[in-house]
Amino acid sequence: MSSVIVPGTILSALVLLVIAAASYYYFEKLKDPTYQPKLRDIPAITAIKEGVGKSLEENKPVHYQMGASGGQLYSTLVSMTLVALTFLRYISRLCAEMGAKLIVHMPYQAESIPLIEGTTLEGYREAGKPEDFKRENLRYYGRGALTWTQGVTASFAQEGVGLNLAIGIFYSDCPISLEMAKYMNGLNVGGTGRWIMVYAFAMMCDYVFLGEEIYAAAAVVSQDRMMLVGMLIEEVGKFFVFLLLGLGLLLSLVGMDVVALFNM
Amino acid sequence: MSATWRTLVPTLIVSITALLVLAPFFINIPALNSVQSILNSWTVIISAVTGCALGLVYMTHAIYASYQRNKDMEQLVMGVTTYVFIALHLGLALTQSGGVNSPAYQWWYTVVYQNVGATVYAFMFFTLASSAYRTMILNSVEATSLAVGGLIYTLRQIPLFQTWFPWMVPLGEWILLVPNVGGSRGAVIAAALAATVYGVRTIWGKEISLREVS
Amino acid sequence: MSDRPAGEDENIIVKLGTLPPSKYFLVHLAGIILMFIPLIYPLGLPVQTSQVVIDYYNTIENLPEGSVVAVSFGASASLLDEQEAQFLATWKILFSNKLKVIFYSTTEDANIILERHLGTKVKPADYGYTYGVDYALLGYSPLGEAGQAAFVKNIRSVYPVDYYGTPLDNIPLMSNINTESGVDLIIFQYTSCTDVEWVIRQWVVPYNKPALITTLGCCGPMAAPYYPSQIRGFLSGSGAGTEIEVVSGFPGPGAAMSDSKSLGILPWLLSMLFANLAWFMRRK
Amino acid sequence: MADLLMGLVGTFFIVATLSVLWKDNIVFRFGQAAVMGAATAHYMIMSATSIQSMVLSQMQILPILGLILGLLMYTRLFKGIAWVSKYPSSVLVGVGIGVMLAGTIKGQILQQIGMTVGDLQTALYTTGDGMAILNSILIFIGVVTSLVYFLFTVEHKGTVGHIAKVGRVFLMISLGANFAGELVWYQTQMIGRLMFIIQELLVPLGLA
Repeated sequence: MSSVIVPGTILSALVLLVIAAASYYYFEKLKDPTYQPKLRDIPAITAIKEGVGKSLEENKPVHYQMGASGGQLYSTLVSMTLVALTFLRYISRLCAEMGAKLIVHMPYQAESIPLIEGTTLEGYREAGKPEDFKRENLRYYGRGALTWTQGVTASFAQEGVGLNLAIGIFYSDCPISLEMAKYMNGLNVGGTGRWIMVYAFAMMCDYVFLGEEIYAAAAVVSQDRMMLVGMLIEEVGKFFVFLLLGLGLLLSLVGMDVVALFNM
Repeated sequence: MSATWRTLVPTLIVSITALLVLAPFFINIPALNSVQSILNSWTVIISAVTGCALGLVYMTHAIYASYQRNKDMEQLVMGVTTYVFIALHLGLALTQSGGVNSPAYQWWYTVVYQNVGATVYAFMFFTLASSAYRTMILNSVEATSLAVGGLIYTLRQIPLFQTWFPWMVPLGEWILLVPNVGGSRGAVIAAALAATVYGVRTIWGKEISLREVS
Repeated sequence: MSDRPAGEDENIIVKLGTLPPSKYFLVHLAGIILMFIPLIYPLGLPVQTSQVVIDYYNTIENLPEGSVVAVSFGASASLLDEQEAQFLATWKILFSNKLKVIFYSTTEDANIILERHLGTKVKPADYGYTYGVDYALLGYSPLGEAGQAAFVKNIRSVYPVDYYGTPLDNIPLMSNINTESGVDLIIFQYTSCTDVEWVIRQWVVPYNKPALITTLGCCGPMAAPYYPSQIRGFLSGSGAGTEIEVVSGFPGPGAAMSDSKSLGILPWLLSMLFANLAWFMRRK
Repeated sequence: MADLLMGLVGTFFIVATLSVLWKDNIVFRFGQAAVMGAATAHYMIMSATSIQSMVLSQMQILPILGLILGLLMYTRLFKGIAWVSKYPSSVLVGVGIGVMLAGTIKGQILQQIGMTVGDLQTALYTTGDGMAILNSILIFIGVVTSLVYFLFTVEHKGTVGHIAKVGRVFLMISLGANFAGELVWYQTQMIGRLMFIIQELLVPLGLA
């Protein structure tokens, strides 16, 4: 038995089990059509609509970027790519409904292009205007964060910025595009789950999603109950973490090797 | 039928693939390890195949549309420049002995790509500086925390201030190793939980971001 | 935010603290000039060293002569300015301590940089090193975290031959080494901040292998939570590069940058001071 | 001569990139177009090289299946069959989800908790140093309060609001430290470019 189970994975399996059990509980609860999960307010969400309106008033395009390297589909950051796609669907639907021009700056991972195009088109379809979708507004700048940064900056400078919505996986290249959007008097709204880069959003955005808030915001903008209960499942996970922290503290005070315990 | 092939099958592919890749983390069965390694190699191959030309197609669309919108000489020159540099690099890689390792290819790659790459990062010094000038104002508890953390750790890294204020070094290290660790650990745990929930939901086939992608 | 431009009737401090972007360009220009001057006329300002850098140095120094060190080299050409001092000083310390070194590159650029630098700036032959006996270059393989996991279990699965195409079995240094057990210290040199988790998950947690890391300045905060229990010491950014040059006594490019950094930051710091003063004055 | 040419062309691209600090201009646009071409070509070449070494040089069934999946990505370009590209995309996402779940739970949740309480334990029982104890208590408070900030089902009012506010302070200090790390790094990059201009252009021209 011990040779089949990989050592040091028991506690991980337990966490996964807790999340899976909470998921099952809430998915079952969703069968009741009157059940409506609620989340606290996230001010940046309302700013997105405001930004599209501003773009229309100023006759400037809405820009959407998910990061130069935001098309990671087979890495540990894939969940952020999925969040970015949820926002892409939302912003393309919103732009189609309100009649604003949307420019999508695609990440350099070419393998993510089909999903991006499909998601954008889906947004236009949901708004009932698939004919408004134009492939030329999906911009690709070649491999590497640097060409991407230059391409986005050039697009901002040449086409103007009404709203710049930046959600996804961002690395050290993002300050330039965020600052350039600001320089062009665009409304900056954005966030990333990569903590190391959140500072750039906190400093340069008019409205920011701090770290994990992008996941919650994605649930809200999707208007999908399944996504919203996802946040409730996550809260269960957080309370489990509080429990582990408390338990760990107690055990450490009585002298148990807690580091080894959490490597179990 | 159509919904099955367009929706159900891709959802199943995601779930099964994810479980096959995840399983060897918990269970030690050689066959599972082999399957995992095949799937891993497929991801590299798929991304390489798309990297060969798909991006170029989309780039061409945007360049052509841009020229159609604004048929002036400058647009034409810029469009042509991109293709000249594509042709130059492809030509060197195909004709020079050693391909991308040939001195001619390396020369161009270094001169164009490395220089611009390094300069773009250099450029960011100015963007961050102007942004901090606008936002690092001590007008609230949060903004003050950001500004104090930022300024102390900046000064800690600058030799002149290390000399003038030697206490800046231990203070900067303290900022890095205590409040920074406390805050960033909380943020990392929270984001990891969110990612885990996304993962579980995707395996369950309930993830909306992949649903009905046209 | 003090982004409302100063009016005609406002004082000079408010005006300097609320410069519009078009005028803030002058602060950038002053910064460039002040960075440029010390590169021509160095000032030679002293440098303070921190414990984390001293720990990094001591970890290598305390290894017995002949110990094997693996260097996972994931540098990027466009980020070399930030890390070159760290790389050069580290390699000099390794060679001067007569340690056996296995270099393996994990990014496309890394191998080009490694070969160029070992051929010009830190020549192993100057330390009496022989290729294949005292050090080896395994070449480039696109190792992600999964690749690192493969490396620790079976080096030959990811690097069957060295950079020059020689099978590892024919290289004296490598003939008896194929897993992490043959390595006494791992030095992980990388540019993507989250990669620190790779060395923790693949080398430290399962094998308790002593680990050091060198990375960009911005990645220091991400590496800090793992020091000192899991990472014995780390160098983040060119500042730490200068410090390791001082600690080790091997001067390099970090020293030249040090003065330039000190002067170049001053216009920005001054502008920050004015921005805050302007805000307080307006509030009054 | 080749070195001087490298200095000249390299400096041109450095200046072209930086020139947007002044405003958008034709030199900047030219530089951008050139780099886009260089980067696209390099990506295409490296991708083709990977296919050559992983598929074409072996011609085995499994890599060929991977190649076919990759080619299916191109169906995106054709209206009627665009949905077929979901198949290879699904393989990529599936692998990503598996890899993510495997790495995240242990490394980013459990070990982070372990280190938070472990540091406190070490400070209390091994080091015994007052400062170390205080620091590890501060880290513990930082972790708990910042996690409270990320609670979305509870309104940030009353006690929870106060705790979340403390958490936000910890988060902001952390963001400040991240900012500082990046700022000085970018400054180093700028100095590096100035050094390039001095060494590759001004020195060969006898100007420095």
